[in-house]
Amino acid sequence: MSHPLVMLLIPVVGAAATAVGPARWARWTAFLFTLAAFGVSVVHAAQFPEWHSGRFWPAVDEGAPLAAFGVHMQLGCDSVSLLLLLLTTFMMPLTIAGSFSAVSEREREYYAWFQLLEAGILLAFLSRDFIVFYLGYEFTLVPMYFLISIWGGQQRRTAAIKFFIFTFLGSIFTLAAALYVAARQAEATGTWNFALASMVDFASTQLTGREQFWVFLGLMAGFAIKTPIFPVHSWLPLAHDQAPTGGSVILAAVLLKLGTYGVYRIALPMAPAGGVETATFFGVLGILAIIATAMICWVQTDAKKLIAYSSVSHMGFVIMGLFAFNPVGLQGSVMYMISHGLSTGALFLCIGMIYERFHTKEMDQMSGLARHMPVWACFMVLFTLASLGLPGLNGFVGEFLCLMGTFVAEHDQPAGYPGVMGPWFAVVAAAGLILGAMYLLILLGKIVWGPLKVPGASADPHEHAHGDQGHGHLPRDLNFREIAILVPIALACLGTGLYPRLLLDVTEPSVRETLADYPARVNEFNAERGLKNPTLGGPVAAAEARP
Amino acid sequence: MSELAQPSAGIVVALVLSAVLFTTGLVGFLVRRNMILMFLCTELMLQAAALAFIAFGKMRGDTGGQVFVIFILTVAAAEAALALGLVVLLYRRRETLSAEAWQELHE
Amino acid sequence: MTLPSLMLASVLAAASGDAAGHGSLADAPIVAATAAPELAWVGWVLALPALSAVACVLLAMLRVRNKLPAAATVLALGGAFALILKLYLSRGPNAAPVIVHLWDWMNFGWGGGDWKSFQADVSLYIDSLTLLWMLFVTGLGTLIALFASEYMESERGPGYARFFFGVSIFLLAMACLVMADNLVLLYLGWEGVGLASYLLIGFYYRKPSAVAAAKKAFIMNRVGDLGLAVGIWLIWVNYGTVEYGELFQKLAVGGSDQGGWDRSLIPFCLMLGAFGKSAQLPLFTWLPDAMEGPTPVSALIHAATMVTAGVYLIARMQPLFMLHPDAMTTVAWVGGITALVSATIGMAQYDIKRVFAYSTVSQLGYMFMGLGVGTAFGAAYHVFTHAFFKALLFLTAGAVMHGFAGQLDLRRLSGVRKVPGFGIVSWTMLVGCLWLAAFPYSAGFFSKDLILVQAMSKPQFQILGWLSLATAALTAYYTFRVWFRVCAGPVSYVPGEEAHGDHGHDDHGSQHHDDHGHAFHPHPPRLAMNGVLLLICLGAILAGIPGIQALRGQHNWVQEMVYASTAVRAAGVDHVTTPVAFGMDPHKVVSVFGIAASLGGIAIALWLHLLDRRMADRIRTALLSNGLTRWLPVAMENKWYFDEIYHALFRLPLWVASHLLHFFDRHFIDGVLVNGVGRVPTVLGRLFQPLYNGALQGYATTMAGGVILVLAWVAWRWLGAGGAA
Amino acid sequence: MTPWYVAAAIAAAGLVMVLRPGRVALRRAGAVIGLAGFAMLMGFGLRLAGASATSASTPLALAVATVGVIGAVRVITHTRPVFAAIYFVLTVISAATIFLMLEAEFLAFALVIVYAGAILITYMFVLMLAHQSPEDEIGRIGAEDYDRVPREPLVAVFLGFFLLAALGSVIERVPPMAADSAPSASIRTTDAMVQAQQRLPGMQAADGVPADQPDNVHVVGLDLVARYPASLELAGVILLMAMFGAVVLARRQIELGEDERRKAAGMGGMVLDLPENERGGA
Repeated sequence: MSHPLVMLLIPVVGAAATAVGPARWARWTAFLFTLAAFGVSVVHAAQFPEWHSGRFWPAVDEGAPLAAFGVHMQLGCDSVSLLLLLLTTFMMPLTIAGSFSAVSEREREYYAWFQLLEAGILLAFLSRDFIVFYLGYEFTLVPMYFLISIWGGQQRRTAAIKFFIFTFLGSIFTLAAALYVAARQAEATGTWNFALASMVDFASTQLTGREQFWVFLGLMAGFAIKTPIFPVHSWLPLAHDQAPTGGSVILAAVLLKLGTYGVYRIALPMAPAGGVETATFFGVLGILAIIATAMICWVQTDAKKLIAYSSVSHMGFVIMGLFAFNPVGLQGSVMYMISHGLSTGALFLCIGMIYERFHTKEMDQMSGLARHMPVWACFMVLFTLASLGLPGLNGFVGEFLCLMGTFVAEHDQPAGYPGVMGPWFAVVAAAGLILGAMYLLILLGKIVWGPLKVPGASADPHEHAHGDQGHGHLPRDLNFREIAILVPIALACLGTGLYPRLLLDVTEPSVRETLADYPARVNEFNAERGLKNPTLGGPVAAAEARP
Repeated sequence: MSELAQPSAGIVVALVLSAVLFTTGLVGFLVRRNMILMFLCTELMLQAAALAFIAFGKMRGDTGGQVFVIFILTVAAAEAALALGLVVLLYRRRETLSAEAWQELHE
Repeated sequence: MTLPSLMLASVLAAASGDAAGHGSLADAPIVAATAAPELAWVGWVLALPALSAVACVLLAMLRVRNKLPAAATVLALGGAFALILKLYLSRGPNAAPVIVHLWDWMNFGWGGGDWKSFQADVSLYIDSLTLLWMLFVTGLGTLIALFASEYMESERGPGYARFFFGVSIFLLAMACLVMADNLVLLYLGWEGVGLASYLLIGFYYRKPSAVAAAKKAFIMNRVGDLGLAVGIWLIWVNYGTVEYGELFQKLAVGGSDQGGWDRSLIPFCLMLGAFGKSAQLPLFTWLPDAMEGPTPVSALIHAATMVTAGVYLIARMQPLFMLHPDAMTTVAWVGGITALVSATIGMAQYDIKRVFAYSTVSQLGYMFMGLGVGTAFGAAYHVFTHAFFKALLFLTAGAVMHGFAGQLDLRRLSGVRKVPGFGIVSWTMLVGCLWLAAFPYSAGFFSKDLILVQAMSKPQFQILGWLSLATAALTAYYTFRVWFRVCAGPVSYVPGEEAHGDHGHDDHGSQHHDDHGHAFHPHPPRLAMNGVLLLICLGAILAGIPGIQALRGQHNWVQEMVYASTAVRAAGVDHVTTPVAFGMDPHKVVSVFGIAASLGGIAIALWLHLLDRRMADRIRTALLSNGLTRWLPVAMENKWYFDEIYHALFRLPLWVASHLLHFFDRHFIDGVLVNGVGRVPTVLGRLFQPLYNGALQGYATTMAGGVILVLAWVAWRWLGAGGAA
Repeated sequence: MTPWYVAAAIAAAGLVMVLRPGRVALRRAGAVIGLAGFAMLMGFGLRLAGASATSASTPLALAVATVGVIGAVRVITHTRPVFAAIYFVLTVISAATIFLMLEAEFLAFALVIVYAGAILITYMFVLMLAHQSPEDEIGRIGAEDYDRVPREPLVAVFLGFFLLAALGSVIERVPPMAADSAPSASIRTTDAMVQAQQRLPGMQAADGVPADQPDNVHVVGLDLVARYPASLELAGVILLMAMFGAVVLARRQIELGEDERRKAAGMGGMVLDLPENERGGA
């Protein structure tokens, strides 16, 4: 229990220190603590021995579980959760640094909540037990609620309440589904056990198809809202729009990933029969998300809302990849989760920098900022391109693999992983590539390019709160701090885009674990529909059989 | 001890009285507007509960009922002390004992 | 000297995937690509433009206002050209293909065997086709960058660095595209050149039209890219690999027939990509708009190199185009029709660069037609010659524009030839025009001839051949319409507005303003521009040599390079070079027709635009006044209303649907469903609100009611049995 | 089962009529009807117990119960709080009498002492504290509007009717269960008695002579300390907390009182938020 607990405790201690310490030190305390958490997580990653095995580390000590009522307070991660965890700890200090000039009221609380948020996210990613995961998963709502409702925009209260209630409502179903599984397990084995491994083992083998169907839907109810999938997304644009920049960044970069991570880690392995049965449904929802939200993005006038909706569209790709049930798609989804965290987080930071200067996010009020703030424009263009999936940058790998996974997810495809979706799903979803280019280039065309138009000074002098806090007015273009925030993200974007192998290699074993049950289940399901993979497990043999 | 199988008349009287007293207390709590009398009505209900405890204890030949009544007395005393203190505080604020003067719970 | 029928048979045989078709390729076995780690230095071809791009960024950050970015870029591109030349010289045209692995990219597997891994690395596939393309891409890239170093000097500062950053990125992406050893890396290059094109078209980003054109180019290309992506997925499903080497091997033995979509769809998907990038129908409207970019960009990206990527893709993937019998036919017809349609539009344009842009579309159509009718050599050769003469034409147009303050309207320029300092520009432009008009025995004539011959000699393509001849006549006409209007005739010119074109967007642009406020003096090009023009002109002249050799039936290096490429060998076509048409040597027949078309076009242009310039207007007026023919000039001047049709068919419905969806999302999903559900508790609360008036007893009443209900339920549920007994 | 409802309904109707303020005739009629309802309830209950169960003390018990009910009804209907409180004492005393009849002597007296002696006195004090006006005499305290007019009597009585009916149905289902659990109950009782005999001083059997039956006080005391010691401690803690609470509240009262005293002393003029005209007048 060395590193995981330390990793978890650093933000908690940091939050306490930030809350107790003097207000003018709050930001640096928070920054240093989150940086320390990043450092520890990097050390953890360096020591992590299971990169290529798909196993968890540290291994569960069955002899002396720190357990009560079947809840195991044991922490550990596998390669996928470690990657998401690294994403979290990487984005956190940058986000906090990005809030230095944006937040001037109640600083101690702000930074303390931020670190508690980090602790909650880390707990969810580090958990190996459903209840612990759920604790972390739900706990994140609390800091986020306060971040939105205290430091948010005009409609912050509505946004915060909607965010809280909406996501909370969904996760109640998730909890209920998991409790059902645990109860059935307790019925069968006589002991309560919430360890994910045992729940997955039990549920995927012992529950009937009908039960798995409902368990899957129940689990997805929470995860779908968190992700969010198309018709249950409406909390997101409002929350993003109203949240302070830092909140938006973490919301987009990490919190949404909790939903897809839940699908990946819990829903898919726990109820494979349910997953297979609902794959078409979620595939259609994914397509709807990609296309409909992209079209909605197209008519947005608020830059931040546009990016918020684009998140929904992008998460559609992740959903498609997850429900492809083959390594290509799942690898793509994991890649996409990480790259979306980087590029969308960075876009929110960029828009936040604009907002700090002009106090508006309306695209009609500004234009041609490339001339006014060229450095900012460079970053904005870079991250927009990353977001629209330009090859060589991070977004492409995930997007391409997600869609390719969907494309090859057919009953008789030769990769040994039959699926239920197939080419039509992929081709329709791929229209999102065009629409994505459309709305993102419109965003660029409106605010970065065009004749120069700088929004006038803020109408409300009270909003000039950062002016009286001793760090003066921001320069016209980005200052050193802001550049220093964006450069690491840009490098990460380039790095993941040009050498994704690093990530692809390590996620592959974990992906195969998640998919362990699927080929057989999918084949069964397809057989019921009259479709069968003639050569499951042996496409090579089929090729050899040819003269 | 077979006579325990049938409740004696005294027990029945106590039980019916308890039911009626409790109902009366409840009705009183709902209809009285004077905060002090509302508390008095809760005492009435506690009284009824005590009666029922005694009656059932007698019926089952168990002294636990009586012991419980002692606790009821304790709670009633504590409640009287605190609640009345609060009532006086409230009275000082509004110069009235009417419960309707206090509607802050209204959304 | 085989009969055309035999060739046709081999095409059809290959198309149907018949083993017999492959059997006939015994004389040209598919040479397996071998890894060549010793050639790792070729990686510098990618690294040099990348480095110059980084250098440009650094120079912009240092706020350098001199020509260092140009120097860095020209050096890097020249270095890349030198490396490619060295590679070519060291290998010769007939060497077996090699693969140079640089680093792993999208590469992962989930078990052994085919279909259990996905490999798309950053590695280079070097065969003769690659080298042919890279030679003219890097060579022209270097020259045009040199040209731009002078052309763009008014932008010195961040804009200058940005321009050369774009050029470097373009070369990097183009090198990836051409040298990729797998389709995904090709896709990277494919989108990368799109990005460079986006950045450079939108170079004058304060002009809304430039921004719109850049956006349009990127999005229309994305439509094509979608086709390419689907093609890649289909290839992987069917063959389990996206690497050329392995793919060609597997094609020979046939792939898996698994997967819901037939593999015969592959060529059509790839075709869509090629049409998008190479501006063919129906995705051609972005290219004329792309002329909003600086002229060197138009020359390099939108004439010489990037737009030929589609031709490269089809030439490279030729074996796959045999998977469906109609694939190549479709390519031929699309190419032919695009050539004709854009030539008609080009005839009626007044902006010099637009005329040349439509002529580019038209010439690209020729190339596709060449591929479609079965002469990869002809197509590649046309790409090669076209790269030179079209770059030359754009650069001369740019020089004119540079000199006359952005004036591009051919009605407002005349006799530039006689303006001092514009001699070289005018005469090199004449060379370009002659070459484009396929003047007899020019390089353009040879390459066009090869394509026409192939088309004419196949019965099913003869109509297409005649159409192309008509197109050739139109081409000659509109080309010389430009030259006779602009360079010949009496000297008269109107300087362009500063806002138009390339000038005066930066602060120091205002310095020019006073210079040509009243007495306008044209700025003749200086050393770098003239030198580059002469060099490219020389290249264009020399580009005719292989044509002469081909005409004489000799082997020439372009032909060798094309035939030696794995792709063409695997496709099993193009071994028959001397077909027969009309029972005669088709070269002779077609030459006669071709020369007639070319000279006829030039003659009409000479008459209408030099000798009697009023006549053109009279003809136009006559056409307009006649109700029957009125539509013709109007439609041609309005580009056959393609933009409007697309707007009405796609953009407008999408726009309306988007607004509806937005409304639906806000008011139905969020408003009715979410907030409605959210309001249910409130509404229920309203129902019982009398109970919750804030009075203590109100709550007490409710609580009592609840308690009583529970009690009653308990009494009935658990005590019921006892009571009944 | 139905008679319970009928009786409860009659009693409820009577209560509603009693709760009508001001209409004396109606209230009297209501009292009669209510008592009749109560009598029906009692009668039905006794019939449930069986004739054999009635003993000589039954009429006395009935009488006491009637007095208690009358007292309770007066508590909730009397317009003067002080009288309501005094009627409550009546109810307490009648309950204590019933306790005595059920052989719970200790609690009967404890009830009278604690309730009538302590709690009720507190109530009276508070009532008087709340009505400080010099013109109020003890007996005239209250009679304010909010004491005269009951609040939503119909709803309350309706609920009460249901409660009574539910309670009644519980009561009528009690006997068989008591019969079932009787043996264990008797064992426990015996157990306690045996323990009492062994442990309590002066109870030990001497030389085979059976000792006296331990009386109620003994048994309750033993139960309290032997069977429920933790609960006893808890009760102590509750009382302690209540004391703390009372002290805290009292302190508040004093502060508030000081405020008021200052105001009463005419220092309110120091407060600057007086209306403009008043300040001008001063």
